[in-house]
Amino acid sequence: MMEHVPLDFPFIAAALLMGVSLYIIIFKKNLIKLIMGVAMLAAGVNLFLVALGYRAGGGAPIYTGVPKETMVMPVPQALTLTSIVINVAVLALMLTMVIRIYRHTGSLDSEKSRKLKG
Amino acid sequence: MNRQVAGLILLLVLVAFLVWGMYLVHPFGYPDASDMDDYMIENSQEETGSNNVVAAVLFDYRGLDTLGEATILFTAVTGVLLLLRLSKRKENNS
Amino acid sequence: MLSKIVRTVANGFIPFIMIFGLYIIAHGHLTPGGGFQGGAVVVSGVVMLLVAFSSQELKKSIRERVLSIMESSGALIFIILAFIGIGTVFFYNLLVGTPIFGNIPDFGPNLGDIWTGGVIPLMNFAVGLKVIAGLTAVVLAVALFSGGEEVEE
Amino acid sequence: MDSLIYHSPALIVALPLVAAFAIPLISRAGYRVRSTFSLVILGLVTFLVAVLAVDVHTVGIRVYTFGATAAELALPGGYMVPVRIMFQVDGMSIFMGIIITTVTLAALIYSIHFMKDQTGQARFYSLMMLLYAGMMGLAFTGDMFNLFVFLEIASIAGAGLAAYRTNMADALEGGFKYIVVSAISALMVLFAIGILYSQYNVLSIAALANYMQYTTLDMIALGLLGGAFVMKLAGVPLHMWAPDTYTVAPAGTTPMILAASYTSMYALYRITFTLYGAHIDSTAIGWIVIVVGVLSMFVGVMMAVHQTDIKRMMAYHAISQGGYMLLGVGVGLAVLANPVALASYGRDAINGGVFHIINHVFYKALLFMTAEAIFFRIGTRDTNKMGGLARNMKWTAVFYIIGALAISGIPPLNGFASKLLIYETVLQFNPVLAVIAMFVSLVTLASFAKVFYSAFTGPEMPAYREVREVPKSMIIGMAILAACVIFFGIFPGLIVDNLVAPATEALINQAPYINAVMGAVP
Repeated sequence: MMEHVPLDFPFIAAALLMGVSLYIIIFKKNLIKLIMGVAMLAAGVNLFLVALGYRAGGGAPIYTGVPKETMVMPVPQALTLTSIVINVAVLALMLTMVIRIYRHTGSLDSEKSRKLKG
Repeated sequence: MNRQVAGLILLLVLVAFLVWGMYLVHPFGYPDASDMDDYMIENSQEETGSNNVVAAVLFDYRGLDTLGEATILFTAVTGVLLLLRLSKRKENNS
Repeated sequence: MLSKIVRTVANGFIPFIMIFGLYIIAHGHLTPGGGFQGGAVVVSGVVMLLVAFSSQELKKSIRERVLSIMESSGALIFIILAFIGIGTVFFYNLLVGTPIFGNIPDFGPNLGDIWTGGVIPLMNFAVGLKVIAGLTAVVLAVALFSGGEEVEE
Repeated sequence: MDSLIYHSPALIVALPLVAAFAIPLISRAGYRVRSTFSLVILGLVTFLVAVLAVDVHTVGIRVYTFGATAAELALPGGYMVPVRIMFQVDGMSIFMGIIITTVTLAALIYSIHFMKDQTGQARFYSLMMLLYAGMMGLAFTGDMFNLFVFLEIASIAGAGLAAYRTNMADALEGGFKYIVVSAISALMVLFAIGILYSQYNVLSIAALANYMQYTTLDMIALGLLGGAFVMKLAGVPLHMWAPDTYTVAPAGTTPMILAASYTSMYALYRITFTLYGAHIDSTAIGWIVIVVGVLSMFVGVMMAVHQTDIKRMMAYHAISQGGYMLLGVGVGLAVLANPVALASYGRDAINGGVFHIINHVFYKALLFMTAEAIFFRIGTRDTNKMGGLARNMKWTAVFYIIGALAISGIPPLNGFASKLLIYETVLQFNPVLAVIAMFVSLVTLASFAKVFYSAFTGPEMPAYREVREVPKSMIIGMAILAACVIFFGIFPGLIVDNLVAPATEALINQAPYINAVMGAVP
């Protein structure tokens, strides 16, 4: 407990991912880049979630070969799985809409179409 | 220009929140509490017969979440196919 | 459509990808994996076919109607499996202790027995069916649409 | 019957899901079978909601633990924390359930004729059922992560429906905006859930509330959750998606997306009152809610006045009316820690804010439906191009008048009842706020009167001489809502005592919600 560094690597990585994705979401005008920003935000949150459940020296929570004393927490893994699938679904729908928008306006720039500002 | 400044302020506030939150979260590998997870590790074999505790959590303890997840996938597929549908027969009022 | 080498290799690999995906689905309650992951593996095989062959060609062998039925029935099987426990409570794992996937494993670390888990393996199959059909439909629809065609209702 | 009530929380969410999954299969049998099937399932669910409402109001909070050996068994075998997902239905949840179910029923009936000649009907109905199931799950769930899941179901289904008219670029953009906003806010919620989980290792709202210590991390989580839900309910600094999305959503789905926004408002209240409850500095949080409310009221109505697109105008009014709800509840929240003020006007302020949700959803749904009825017949939403429609669309004009008078707070319609409650109580709290609220109401009346004159009265436009009244099912859908609007306006006391007061009690008093799960365990 004492020897831990105040910020640990997985949390730093999650914060970096989320910070970069927030930058993308706020400043980038290209719709595909916006979607990439959302995907990265999701990746950051998922990394954060799954890192919460780690116990030092633990293994996968599966009884086929691992004793229960050294298992990491299973719930964050289940939550992350759910969240990953949810994000796949969201991204699929977003990309479909962008394809359709591109067919209509011929542009991926959110500034060009009047309503997509903000 | 105004938008850029507002965006920058928003970004800085959010990132400050983020870093602050990450600083306060428990150290990596040493969770504060694990009552719920310990229960699942202890009892998953007995209650669900599944060796894989994550599978037991997904389909038994938190089965409704997985149903919701499957539903979301179904929703997204339905939405995608709805949006890419044949639009030859245009809406009658456009 | 890519070159003949790519097509031949893709054809050769497809059975292995499918079997690996189905293995992941079937062993969801014993090893890492499950319906979603296995389904995604199978669909990755479909995507490989899509890259190797053209979407029009793939459309001939995969009927959209069949995909729609598969997806709906996968989702329905899942929710019906949740419903069978309603004698007790919705989502109750009724099959533990019965002959169908009902064996109770040895407590503690063990080698694993496929006939365990109650409704969990069945739900994994239902979800796998749903994911395979759903993601294939999405991938195919987007490919066809970007190829200039629109999807039938 | 007992076992029906016992399982009703699960069935209310599961049956629409079954319907949604089955509709693509059933649709092969044709248009009539599909409509009947959807209506039958929704009728069944409406019955279950009614039964459950009676049960919750007489017996009290109902807990349904999924997968346990008994539904009330939230704590497995005397263990100290809840492990499984549970639904907790209290006065506030069932209040939202009644709103959502009524609006969905009206919207479904309305859509039957509206959709008759459209493409992609099977998937449209499927998404409607999914949106309904998502909202109901959001209202009933007692688990944070489950709340996130249902939030996403409602968002994705809503976005798919909003973008339904794929031949119009506007529609796609509205849908895209909605899904981006939803995705970002849902990820914020997920991050907050992670923070809460990291500290207490539980996900049940009741258990979290029980262990809540209000550390700095909890404050960050509250900020994230609050920001996310304000974004989803279109509170003013984060409202930019709402006009676009409401404007383009087809037919009966605009009211449903509107209801989805207020389900997010419910989630916001559930978080602030039940999850954080006694721990937060309620005066400060209350003032934040009040400021967001007043801003929404003012900015919304100011933006609405000069709109020429009828649905866009209504969408801005929806933002403005959302401000009233936040104002009422915010005043109640600000005096939550002060028992004297709470008893004298705080409780009534929350009553007003909560009552305004049901009133607003009903009359705004009615207004959106009349706007869609006009669009259905003449193919434009531009008020400048309309004129003399009252001659040929009498029912639509009548329903529009009812809705417009209700939203402007004219007695004896329901908008007056809840607005009066809000004015009276806010006046005691801070007179300036009450004056702003009344001013906004006046502007609302002016704006709707303007549209009425330009659209329905005036000389008959030659182009619209052949316009006919909308089909019967659309009139029935609107009539259901209009009847509710009038009924709630004539008997506000009945509604407040029987529906709103239990909801307010459930918000103010978090102990029953926690005890229903944690029981005797301290």
